Amino acid sequence: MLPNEKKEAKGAGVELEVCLGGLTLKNPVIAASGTYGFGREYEQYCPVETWGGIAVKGITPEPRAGNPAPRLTETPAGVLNAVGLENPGLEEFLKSYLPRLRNLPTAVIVNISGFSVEDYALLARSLGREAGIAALEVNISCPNVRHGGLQFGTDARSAQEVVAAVRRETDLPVIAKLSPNVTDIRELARAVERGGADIISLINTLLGMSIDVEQRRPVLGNLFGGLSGPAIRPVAVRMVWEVYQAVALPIIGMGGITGWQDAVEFLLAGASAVSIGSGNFVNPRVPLQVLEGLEGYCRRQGFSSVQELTGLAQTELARRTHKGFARG
Amino acid sequence: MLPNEKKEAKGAGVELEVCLGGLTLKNPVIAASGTYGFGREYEQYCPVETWGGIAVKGITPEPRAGNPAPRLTETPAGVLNAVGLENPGLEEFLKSYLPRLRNLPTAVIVNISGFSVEDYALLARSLGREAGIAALEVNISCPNVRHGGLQFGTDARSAQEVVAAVRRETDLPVIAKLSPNVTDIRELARAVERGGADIISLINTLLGMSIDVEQRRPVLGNLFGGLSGPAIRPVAVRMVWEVYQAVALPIIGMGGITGWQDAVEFLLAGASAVSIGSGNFVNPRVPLQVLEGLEGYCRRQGFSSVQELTGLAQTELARRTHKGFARG
Amino acid sequence: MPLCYEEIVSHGSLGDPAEGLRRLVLRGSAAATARPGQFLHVRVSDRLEPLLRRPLSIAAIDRAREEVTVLYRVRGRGTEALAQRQPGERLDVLGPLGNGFSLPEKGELWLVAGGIGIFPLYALAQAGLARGLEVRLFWGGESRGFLESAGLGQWSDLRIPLHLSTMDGSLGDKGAVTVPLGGYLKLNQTGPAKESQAARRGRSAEEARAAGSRRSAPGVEATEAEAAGVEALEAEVAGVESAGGKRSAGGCPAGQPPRDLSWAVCGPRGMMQAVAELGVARGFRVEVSLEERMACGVGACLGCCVTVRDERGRRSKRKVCQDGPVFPGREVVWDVTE
Amino acid sequence: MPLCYEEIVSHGSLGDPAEGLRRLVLRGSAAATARPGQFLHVRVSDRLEPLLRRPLSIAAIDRAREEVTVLYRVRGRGTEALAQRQPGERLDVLGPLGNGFSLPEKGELWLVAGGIGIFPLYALAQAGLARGLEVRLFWGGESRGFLESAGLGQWSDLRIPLHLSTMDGSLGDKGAVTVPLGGYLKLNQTGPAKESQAARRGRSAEEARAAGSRRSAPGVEATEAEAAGVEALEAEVAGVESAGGKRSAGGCPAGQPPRDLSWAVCGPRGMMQAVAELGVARGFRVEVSLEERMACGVGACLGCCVTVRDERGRRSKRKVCQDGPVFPGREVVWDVTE
Ligand SMILES: Cc1cc2nc3c(=O)[nH]c(=O)nc-3n(C[C@H](O)[C@H](O)[C@H](O)COP(=O)(O)OP(=O)(O)OC[C@H]3O[C@@H](n4cnc5c(N)ncnc54)[C@H](O)[C@@H]3O)c2cc1C
Ligand SMILES: Cc1cc2nc3c(=O)[nH]c(=O)nc-3n(C[C@H](O)[C@H](O)[C@H](O)COP(=O)(O)OP(=O)(O)OC[C@H]3O[C@@H](n4cnc5c(N)ncnc54)[C@H](O)[C@@H]3O)c2cc1C
Ligand SMILES: Cc1cc2nc3c(=O)[nH]c(=O)nc-3n(C[C@H](O)[C@H](O)[C@H](O)COP(=O)(O)O)c2cc1C
Ligand SMILES: Cc1cc2nc3c(=O)[nH]c(=O)nc-3n(C[C@H](O)[C@H](O)[C@H](O)COP(=O)(O)O)c2cc1C
Ligand code: FES
Ligand code: FES
Repeated sequence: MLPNEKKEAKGAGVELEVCLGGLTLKNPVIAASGTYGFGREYEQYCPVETWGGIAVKGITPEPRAGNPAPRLTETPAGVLNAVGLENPGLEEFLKSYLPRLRNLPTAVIVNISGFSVEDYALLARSLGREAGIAALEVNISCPNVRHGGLQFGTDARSAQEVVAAVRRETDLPVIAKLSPNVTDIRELARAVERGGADIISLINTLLGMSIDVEQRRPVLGNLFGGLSGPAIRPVAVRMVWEVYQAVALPIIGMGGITGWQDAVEFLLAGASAVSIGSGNFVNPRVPLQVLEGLEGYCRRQGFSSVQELTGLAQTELARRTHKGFARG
Repeated sequence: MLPNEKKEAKGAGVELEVCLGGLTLKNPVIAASGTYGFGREYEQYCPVETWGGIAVKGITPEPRAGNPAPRLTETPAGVLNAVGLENPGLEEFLKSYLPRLRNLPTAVIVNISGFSVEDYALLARSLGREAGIAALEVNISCPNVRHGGLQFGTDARSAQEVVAAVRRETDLPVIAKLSPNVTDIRELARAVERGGADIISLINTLLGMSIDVEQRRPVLGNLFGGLSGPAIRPVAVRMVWEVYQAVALPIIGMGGITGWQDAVEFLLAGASAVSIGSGNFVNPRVPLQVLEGLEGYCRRQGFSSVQELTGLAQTELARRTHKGFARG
Repeated sequence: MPLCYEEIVSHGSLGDPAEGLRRLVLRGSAAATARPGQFLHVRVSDRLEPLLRRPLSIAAIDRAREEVTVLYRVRGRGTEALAQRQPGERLDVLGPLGNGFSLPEKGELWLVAGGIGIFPLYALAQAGLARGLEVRLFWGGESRGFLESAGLGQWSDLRIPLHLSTMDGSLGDKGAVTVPLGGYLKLNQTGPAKESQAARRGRSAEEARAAGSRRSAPGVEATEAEAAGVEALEAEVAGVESAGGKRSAGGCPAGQPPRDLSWAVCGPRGMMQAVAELGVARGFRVEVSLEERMACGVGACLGCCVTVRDERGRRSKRKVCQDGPVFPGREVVWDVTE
Repeated sequence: MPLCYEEIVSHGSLGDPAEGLRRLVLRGSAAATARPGQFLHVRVSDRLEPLLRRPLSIAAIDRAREEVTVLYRVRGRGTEALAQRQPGERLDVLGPLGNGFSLPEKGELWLVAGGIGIFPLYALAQAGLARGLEVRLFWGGESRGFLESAGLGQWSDLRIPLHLSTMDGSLGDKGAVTVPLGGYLKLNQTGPAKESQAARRGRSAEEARAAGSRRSAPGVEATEAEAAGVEALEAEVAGVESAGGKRSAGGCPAGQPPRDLSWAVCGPRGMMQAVAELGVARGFRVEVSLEERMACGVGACLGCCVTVRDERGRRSKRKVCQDGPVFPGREVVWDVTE
């Protein structure tokens, strides 16, 4: 049932490998940071090697206990979470987690978060020396911590600074993960491009909240949380479309993917790869179904490589309408 | 089945009347602009007098044909629309629509849109003279027109200017309707407060898009559209919460209300009234159910007036935690 | 009361389950006022996904039993959810909505359907026959299996002339419904003199069949073209026609289409455009049933608007839900970018 | 294979439909490895709203028939959607997940339940009895109607001592389960000497009943307190106890609770805290089954984390889905703001 097996079975295969700048993935499907632990939690349900890459939970220099419960609640077609960057901290990560991560049969992307530019630099310096890491994903957009986090992600100058600091410390491919909680995502994309990012990933969660009407208080211990899941997909696709127009960097698109059609939507909008987050909660087999569906789609539509899909809805539209890339 | 009948039947009534600055509504439930035509389209399904108010479709100085089809599509728990402000224009509105609107047994709120500050001023001047209008709602946030609209709604200075221009031209209560497509909604709220708004309504739709994977093109004729419905409710509630902290103006909250619990959520977060838009599409009886549910909720929880609910989740939280109004 | 909870009387596959077609019979107040071409706006489930109601045409009306029938294809999330609803449950329905087809006072009524566009036409056929109109069906579908699943048997029972086509040629002409329609029209205009020539040019079997049936009692002799493989068609369709008995043998006044002719057209957009252009050019009264995505269904959201033009070519917008779904073919602006 | 499509063998109301309780029996691979206290993570429907799976405890396990039973209360959108699933359908299920209760090797096992917290305890009772443990149930619920709906009959069939309470006093003691539990404990600690005094202070009927049943064969004589209106309880519950036959009459070593005593506690958070504090203070091995909202169910999202403390009071986080849902009572930090 693995895509590779399928490919052989069906003869003429569709090329699933994608190159995003310096990051080559055997297929374009990545587990989204924070939703897939440290890679193994789901292995009974979905083989680790299924994934093109796995982005592990965001790491900070110091260990963090995260926010008080409740940390999540459901909203219509969405998940609202306020985990608050619970993680073992850099030292423990290097000691107890990274060795096991190195053995995973997939590209390991380490997601990093900080509360100052120095935090990010420290993380990049330290992780940049380690073997077995395919890329660093700079989370400048986590909305669940009271200070830092979101600020970097919503201010173009700070975003650029953070990315530049990471860039200086490592030769690993640098993925800048953008927050959707901004007026103009293109401005942020240009800022991280200037900062030296190799790849842009988006979107992180939308800032939201939910109130328990019987108790007359916010549901989440942290009051606010980040909204993910199918509910946010239209916003995410729009932002991928916009960023594809604004910068030349490859894009990892995410937000609400629960099936291959959703993944194709992101690719056609401009993404070179996609991440699946909340979709795993709904069904751990989503990545398998996405890969199978992607292959079938390419075959039906006559594409020999998934890379051909990237931005196709934009280029075909431009060809059809001469509207070029005008904002809708 | 009308709330009034119920109230009598049950004896001790819950006061549903709400005062929002200069705008008094017999109950806090308003039909959201653009989803309820000119008030009568749904009358076979839900009596017009059910509503505390009805905000009619956005009016521009000149008639507008709107965007090409398809103008809407469904997304998970959401609606993506790109109607593009189709409307008869000011002159025709005054001649053919307003006379009939005056006879509606509810407060009529006229939603106005423009492409320049002068447009808004013109609309306010002209409509401000007319009898039978309870308030003007200044739509600075429609994402479905290529120029204007969204720009005013995402730039604090322009927002203030537009509202101030309207303010100068009319003595009617001025409602400023905010766009959620901004980094900091509080900044916009403060701007329209400075501009002289009496009331703030939010949220308008989130900018989104959907791509037809088989046709490899955006679903909507306009490419982008505005996302509404239950999917966006967590974002809307969060923004009402933030705006309640930022300004002293009464708030009309909306975004994804399909039941009384949702309406209570907005009130507890800080709204003084709520609007129902996409919820009508799902079930035209939503306003009836919301009113009935609101009354029952107040009775069960021991409130004699719905006005007591406004912002209660915030004040109670502040009392409990001494965290005050700290941002989550 | 147009907002109602109709009781699901029966609900199951229509024809071969593999075709994914379903038949839903509802009992309630909708039947009392329903007209052919109107639709119901159905809340498929009480979940918030799928969120919006789905417009579904009224396929048959039984006022005595207070029942309406809806036929649909399981296509996406809305119809999938609907397909799970069980008999005995109540379905939240708005309607009947929309204008419906206008039923001519007299004359001939041609129904032209592509695929599941057939569904709303059945009620119209019934109403037309009840009024004593001459009714004739042109219907193109994917395959014989599709047509049979989608109700060919029931149509046969109406005993009206049927002109069929399939994309795979498994029944009737090979191609879209424009093949039998165009052929039939041309024959009626050009007359028998050119017929053999047309047959020689390889015109469609249906065209040939129509010609054949005009010449003599139907189903007796086959032209060269027909011999190619339309025996099944002959046996079935022409058999229906001859049995129809409503019309003199041959089915159509020779050399000219009937003067008082109305067309009711429903199907994919491209097909409707082609058919409407055929009919409008000849001055027939053509009505098409448009499809647009709908939110409110009652004219309140402007989500379903399409562009129409009046006699002087002036453009304006109409709501498919309220001003339609049926529009005069000549008014429709087919270019979607307008 | 812990990701499976279990077949719905039966699905319907549990007891009085007005209580909104449901019984769901699933056949498939989950039964093979399931342990009491583990849960299934159930995808309630294939729609995107409700989106997330719902954790539901395994209430009974029948390995021979490859069946597990899940009991649940229809509460919100997830359980409403689940309630619509029909026998014969397949349910997408992750699990069995979590650690489950630890089953002591020997000694006495007290089950303490509040409301529907009873559900996961049945499988544990079965397992405990199979191992030859002395099992005793303390259970508080809203009303007699609730307890009867939620499976009182089945518990009676287990023939173990039952100590019941209801909030409305309609069966057993009036109040939460801490009333019979606290009473029973106190009696066992203070001994018979103080008993009449406790009764005079107006202690609960259950407490009195427990005392009574310790003194003599149960259900024979009522104290003053019992006379107040617990005949029904006596008849039912004490009857069960006396019929239980597993233990010597009186049910408990006089003057002291059994030395090798384990508690398994499940119910509302406040109730669990109160019970855990009672038991931990007395040095019993107390296990509580925590509830948190879950997304992944497998330890990947950190959405369900709670704070625990070790012996030295050091705080850390544990995942309810993976490290729990069962935790040692002494480790749990009950203050939610931590
Ligand atoms: C007036 C009217 C009457 C109709 N009558 C019938 C009927 O009798 N029987 C029947 O089977 N169908 C009928 N339809 C179409 C039916 O409403 C749609 O097929 C149905 O809404 C598809 O819903 P879904 O949830 O299954 O698919 P979705 O999941 O909503 O969509 C599946 C695919 O279809 C596309 N799509 C959905 N709705 C439309 C639309 N309205 N126009 C164009 N593309 C669309 C989507 O983009 C998507 O690609 C009618 C439509 C209208 C407007
Ligand atoms: C390990 C575990 C085992 C469980 N076993 C059972 C069982 O055997 N039988 C049973 O009936 N229930 C059980 N539950 C609880 C069950 O999962 C929830 O009642 C159910 O998720 C509620 O879902 P819903 O969709 O009906 O309600 P929702 O619509 O999701 O919520 C209804 C109300 O309940 C609140 N709520 C929902 N989930 C939780 C939660 N996990 N904790 C606290 N509040 C919540 C919501 O805020 C809301 O106010 C268990 C929970 C856990 C964590
Ligand atoms: C529970 C949870 C935890 C998350 N933690 C992180 C994180 O640590 N770092 C990060 O960059 N993104 C984090 N995210 C965001 C996701 O990686 C992803 O950007 C977002 O959820 C949108 O994708 P989805 O809709 O597929 O879930 C988290 C999301 C969820 C739901
Ligand atoms: C079809 C449609 C048309 C709309 N037109 C307008 C408009 O003309 N002016 C306006 O201020 N808001 C307009 N809105 C936004 C709504 O008034 C409302 O702010 C938004 O839909 C969120 O509420 P809801 O989730 O309840 O629909 C429109 C929304 C929809 C769905
Ligand atoms: S669907 Fe709303 S106007 Fe037609
Ligand atoms: S539910 Fe995801 S870690 Fe427990």
